[in-house]
Amino acid sequence: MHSDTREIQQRLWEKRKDNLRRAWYKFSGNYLSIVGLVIVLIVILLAIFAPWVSPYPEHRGAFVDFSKSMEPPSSEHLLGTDAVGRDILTRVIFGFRFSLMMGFVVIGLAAPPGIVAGLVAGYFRDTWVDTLIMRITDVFLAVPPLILAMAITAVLPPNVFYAMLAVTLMWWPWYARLVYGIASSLQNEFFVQAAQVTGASTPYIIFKEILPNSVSAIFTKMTLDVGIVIIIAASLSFVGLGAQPPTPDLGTMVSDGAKYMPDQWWMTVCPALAIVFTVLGFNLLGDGLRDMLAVEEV
Amino acid sequence: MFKKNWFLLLLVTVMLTGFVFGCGPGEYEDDVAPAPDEDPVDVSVDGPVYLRKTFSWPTQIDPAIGSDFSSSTALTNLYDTLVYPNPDGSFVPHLAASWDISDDDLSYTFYLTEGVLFHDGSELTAEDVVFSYERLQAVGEGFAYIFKGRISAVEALDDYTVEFRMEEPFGPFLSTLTRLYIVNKDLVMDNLGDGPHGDYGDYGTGFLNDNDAGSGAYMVKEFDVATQLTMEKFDEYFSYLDPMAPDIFEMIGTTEAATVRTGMMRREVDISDQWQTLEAFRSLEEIEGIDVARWPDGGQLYLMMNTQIPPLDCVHARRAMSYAFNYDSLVQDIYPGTEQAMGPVSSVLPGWNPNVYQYSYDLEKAEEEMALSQYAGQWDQYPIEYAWTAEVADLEKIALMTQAESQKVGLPVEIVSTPWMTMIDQAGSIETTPHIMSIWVSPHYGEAGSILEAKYHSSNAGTWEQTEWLLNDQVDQLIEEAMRTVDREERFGIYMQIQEEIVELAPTIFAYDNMERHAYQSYYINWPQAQDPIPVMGYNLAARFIQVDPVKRAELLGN
Amino acid sequence: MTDTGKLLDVRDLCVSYRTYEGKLKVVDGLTLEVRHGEKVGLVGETGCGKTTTMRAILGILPRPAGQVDSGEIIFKGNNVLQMKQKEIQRIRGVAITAIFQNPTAALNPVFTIGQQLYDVIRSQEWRKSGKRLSGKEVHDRAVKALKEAALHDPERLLSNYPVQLSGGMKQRVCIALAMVSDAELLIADEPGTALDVTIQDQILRLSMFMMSKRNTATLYIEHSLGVIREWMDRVYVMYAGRTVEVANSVDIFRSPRHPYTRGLLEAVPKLTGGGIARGIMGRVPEYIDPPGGCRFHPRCEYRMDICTKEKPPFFDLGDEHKVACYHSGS
Amino acid sequence: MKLSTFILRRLALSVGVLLGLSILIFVISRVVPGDPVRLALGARAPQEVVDNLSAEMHLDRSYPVQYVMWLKGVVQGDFGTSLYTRRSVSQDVRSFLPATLELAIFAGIMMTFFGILLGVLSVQKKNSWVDNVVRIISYLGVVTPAFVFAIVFVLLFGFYMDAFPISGRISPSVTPPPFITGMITVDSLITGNFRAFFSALTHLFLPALSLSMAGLSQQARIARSSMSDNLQKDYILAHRAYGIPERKIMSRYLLKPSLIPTVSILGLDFAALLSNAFLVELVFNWPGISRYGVNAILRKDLNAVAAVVMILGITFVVVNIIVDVVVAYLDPRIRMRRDRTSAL
Repeated sequence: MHSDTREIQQRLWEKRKDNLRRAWYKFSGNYLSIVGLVIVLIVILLAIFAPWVSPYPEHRGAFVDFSKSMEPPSSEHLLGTDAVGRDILTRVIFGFRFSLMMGFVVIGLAAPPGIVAGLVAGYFRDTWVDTLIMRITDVFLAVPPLILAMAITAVLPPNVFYAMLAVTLMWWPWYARLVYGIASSLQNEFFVQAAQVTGASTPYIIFKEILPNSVSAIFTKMTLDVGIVIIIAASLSFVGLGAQPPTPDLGTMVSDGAKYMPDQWWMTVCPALAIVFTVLGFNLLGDGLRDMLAVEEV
Repeated sequence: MFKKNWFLLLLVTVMLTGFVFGCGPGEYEDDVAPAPDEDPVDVSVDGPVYLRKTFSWPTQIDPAIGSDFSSSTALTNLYDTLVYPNPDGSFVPHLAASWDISDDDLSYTFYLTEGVLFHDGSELTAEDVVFSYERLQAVGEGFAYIFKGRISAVEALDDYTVEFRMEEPFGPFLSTLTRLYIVNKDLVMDNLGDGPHGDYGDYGTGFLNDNDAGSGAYMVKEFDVATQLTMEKFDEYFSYLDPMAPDIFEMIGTTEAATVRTGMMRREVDISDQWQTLEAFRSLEEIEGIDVARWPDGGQLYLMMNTQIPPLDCVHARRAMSYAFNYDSLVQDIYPGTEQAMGPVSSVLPGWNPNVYQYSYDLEKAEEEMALSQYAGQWDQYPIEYAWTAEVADLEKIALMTQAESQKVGLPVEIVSTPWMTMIDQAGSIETTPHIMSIWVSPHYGEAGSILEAKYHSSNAGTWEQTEWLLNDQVDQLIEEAMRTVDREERFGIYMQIQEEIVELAPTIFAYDNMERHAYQSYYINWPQAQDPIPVMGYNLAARFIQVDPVKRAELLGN
Repeated sequence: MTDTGKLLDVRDLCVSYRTYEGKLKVVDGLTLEVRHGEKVGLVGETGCGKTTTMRAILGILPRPAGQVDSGEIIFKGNNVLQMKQKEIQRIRGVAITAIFQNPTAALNPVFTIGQQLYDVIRSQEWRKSGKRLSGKEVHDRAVKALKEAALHDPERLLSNYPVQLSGGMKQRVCIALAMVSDAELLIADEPGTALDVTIQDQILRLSMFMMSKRNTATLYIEHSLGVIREWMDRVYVMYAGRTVEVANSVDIFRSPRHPYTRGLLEAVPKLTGGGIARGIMGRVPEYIDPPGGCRFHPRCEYRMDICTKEKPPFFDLGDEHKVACYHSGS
Repeated sequence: MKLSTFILRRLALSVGVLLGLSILIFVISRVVPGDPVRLALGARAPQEVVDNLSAEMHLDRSYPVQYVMWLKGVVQGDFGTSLYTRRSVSQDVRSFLPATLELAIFAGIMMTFFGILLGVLSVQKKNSWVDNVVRIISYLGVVTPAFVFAIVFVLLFGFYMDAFPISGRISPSVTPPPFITGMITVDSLITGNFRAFFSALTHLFLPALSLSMAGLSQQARIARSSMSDNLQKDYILAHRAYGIPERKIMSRYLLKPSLIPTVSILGLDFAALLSNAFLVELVFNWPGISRYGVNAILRKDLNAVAAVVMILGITFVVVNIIVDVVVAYLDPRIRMRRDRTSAL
């Protein structure tokens, strides 16, 4: 008995290891995915170690040096300086912190309620629960997320927390919809029916039978969404609804710098490229994951 | 394969080529006068002469509503007032040919210039003056507050005589008349909408929102909300109208740097707004034929401290802030060419006190004051919230500088970029007013009393012009006394006393005397007010004095 | 070289797929011939390369992954592999046509049956005779083809989309599509497999009946031997991408020689899905790194040393019975 | 299900969604901190003036009553008075919406047309440099925020090349055509004013391009992948086996099913387009409803905010209905089964 279970577990483990190996093989076969992974890692590491790797860490906060303002890129300031003499490279590196935090927190907050809503609606497909939940998500999806997020951000006090809250409010329906699609198709599968027949509780079926089958789709979407949320956050900042100065925020830097075009182009172009770089990383990574996990719904 | 699609591709290519050729990038020759896009800029000297200036919107052209810079500019061009200000702060007769003042200073009788025509051809009479005043008070916005509670009655004695009766003597009354724009009563009455004013309905606010009913040198041709106000010359204007004054005066509702810059380069914008960054003005000045006009506008940048909340309810804390502010860097790095303000009144404003104490950048003194404060040693518990207008890039520099300097002496400042409308909202109550708000305030009429009353009299607390919430009885009494004093010298004496009092209380960091900057096409524009500015907001852009030479403009464009 | 008796002659065909895992040699040395009017069966387990063979012959291997590495496919004396795309197109549909395994996938979901059928009829006729048919003629032929395929109410059917039909009906439509061409060679790839068991049989009978009636040469691909016995002249048995045995349909049942053929015959009821593991885990390594020598040797009870080392040649047993096995051949 | 039934069903669902949306918007616009009327009138306005305006805007009533009155107004096209422009919001919307519609339509056309064209080219020249260029463009398009495109285009085409105007809808020196539809390109064509037309067209180009980049990339990407997926489908192989000419297969049997995913994604792309209009209109100083909306948001002009969001919501829902109908027309599989996954 015991040796049997152990053997089965052993085999399962091997199989899982093999799956992982195969997945990695598939993933690494596409060099773009590797590029994405590398970019994401670079950005995350830069964000974490910003105080140590940025050339002028004190420039992240309350600092002015008008004698050095608006210098073009040079060996001293690789990406130049801004209107009050702060090093743009430093601020871009610290800006990653805000972007990443925004991305991770929003997805982290939006995914769970969206997933639960989608699972429940999908499991109770064609009942009033389904109708209620999915119609609510429809309402949220009826307006482009950035617009509603802007409206919400504007009526709330101007700080990062509320900006994140606004985007989160706009984001959960997408997860609800994704998971709903998967859950409602799984709801008729034999293993779910088998679980129903054996008397498993509804939460058990939803979370132990259906959820694990949605994980790869959810995970892929989360990765791709981090990039999109970073864009949305940057857009909010661009309009003036983002982080408060002196906190370095890429979107705000772009919009501030835009006032000095075209002569001081680096003030706007460098942070803009930093946004593109970050989002590109998450997108390439997400695409790689999608191929690897063979997810189609996302 | 794909035969159809190839055809489409061909079509697209043709379209794109059309675009590129249509725009003729190749014609670009030099920085000075770049070839414009496909519409060659009108180089002909025939046709109407334009004057185009950029502004920050909203422009409200109802004289009972508008009060900011762009509104004042529009109103000055569309409407007339009883008196007209001079550069030195005195007045000349305008709609009023002359006036008498009763001995008790409680009654002013104005004798109107005869034959003044409104834009619809009807004549301006005393009835219109009475109506304009009553309308301003009933609608209650804009400049209405200036007169509120001071005038008991306005009466037309005959067609050309009108009497203003005061509740009590009102010293700067003649100055304030530069803000009483006379509207065409009959025209307004013909265009009443529904509203809360009984027989007067909406008092014509709906109509006057995008039409004018004035007698000014210009009249509304087209009003495109948030985009553009087009005014055309009124040939039957009763007063001086320069023969070279523009036929069309366009106020363009944008302050966007790139727009202004390309517009100026293409000579499609003749005068820029004042909200450009210093750098932008510098590069504009480098363009051939463009100069930057600078003049003190009688206002200041005030860093207003909420005197009702800790720690700034302590005068020592406020003085510490005043010493910790780097005035030197401000006037050298951020606003070169300006000067540190001396006291609450701008040095160009009649009634300014040249002898008040001037705070300087002195961190040691700041620390001394901090030690005297009841909050000494516990500054960390009282973070100071500093709000600046999100729309203005330069204010962020000042906010960052304040934050960095205060940090040096241990005053924790948190800066918050705040949209203008939010700032107005926040100013509404003591609780919501941040510790510091940096705001430019300009006088509404040309004397120190305008600023002093708006900024420090309790009745104005809670407006965006006074977020200090000074609420000081002694100051209130002094201001009221000054307002009652009709004799100019005597009144100015009280103004000076008030200024000393206020410097002592240090409710505000008096940053610098504001310079209004406008880049303008000096090669083909003669702008007399830029040389000899009038210290009343809006009057320097009375287009009837500005000369535009289309020949010279064509010269610049045609190389 | 060319034998006029042979309509299709496939020699030593090797086809591989390039995938993330590497190169899959799905067909590895397949030899097969079909003569005029002859009905030939190609039997093997699911996944042994039958469908790939069919696609290679039709020149419709999925590009760019699928690739013919070596060998010849000679159709009416011309090597299909050396033909230009245009020439292949000319024979496709006119000379060779096909019925696919899964009728749902084989019908374009966004066009009506009529649209698809009309287009086929038109392009057939245009290529055969250069004539443009009138709408009426096309319609009549389409109705006729559907009737022949035992479909009721063809008029209504023509305006239906595939999604509105049942699986059996769709396969009948496919048969009709294949039949309108009067091709010399029809390749049928397990036309019944994707269908219900009861319908399977009807479809089989229908397709067989139509083929016999027209005397079209047929290459009938099946995993089930039962079908073969009844209708086929000759049978090729395929294992892991190779032909292992060929004989007429009488001999193959009476005296199967290859151990795999014997296994197949013994295991008739549990053929599908048995044998070679269908799961990803089992099948893939087999094609990336197939067993050396005879590919069947790991499962063969008569395995000899030589089987693991060298690929067995065909041993001619006479009467067109050939087997690729050291054990039974020598 | 017949196409007409499908459309009716779809409309019914949309009405429900719009009702929900109106509640959502109402809630958002009424949680504004501070007194919007006082804010608009300034601290010096007498209390009775404030009260009058509050009453006029029904702000003194209970929330449900306010909602019903507001909704009544909305249905009649009356969104109340803008606190910022002092005009009725519907009047503002009428003057600003055409500019945005013009921009969005132009961008939408560019997006669909160039997107699908690039996708088709890419599949046709698979793995060639054309394909690679398209793939790079489509990647950049997806990861680059619209305002970055806008800024880069302004720098490149506006400042350095001076090839396109970068602000406004028409040159100040050109007399705009009279207001007929409000879309300058259309109006100038109607009145035969070609100078105005070309001026408007060049002004339209950069903003529309910035606006369309995201959707364009998405379209190219989807078109490319769905076409190359479908190329492997059995039915394409079957069409080949039945001898249908390759050209016909490509232009008919491959294109139509491949267009379904591109068309279905159009709805989402249009959403991106509407959102991005907020940023692009700011950069290009485009006097459209989005710039109006941003200003309204920043100024807490709640009637205007509600109107803008509601109108964009309605636009979006309408576009989605059209998209769904087109998809249903293209894809009988959708038409034949009950639409149940979403009302969008």
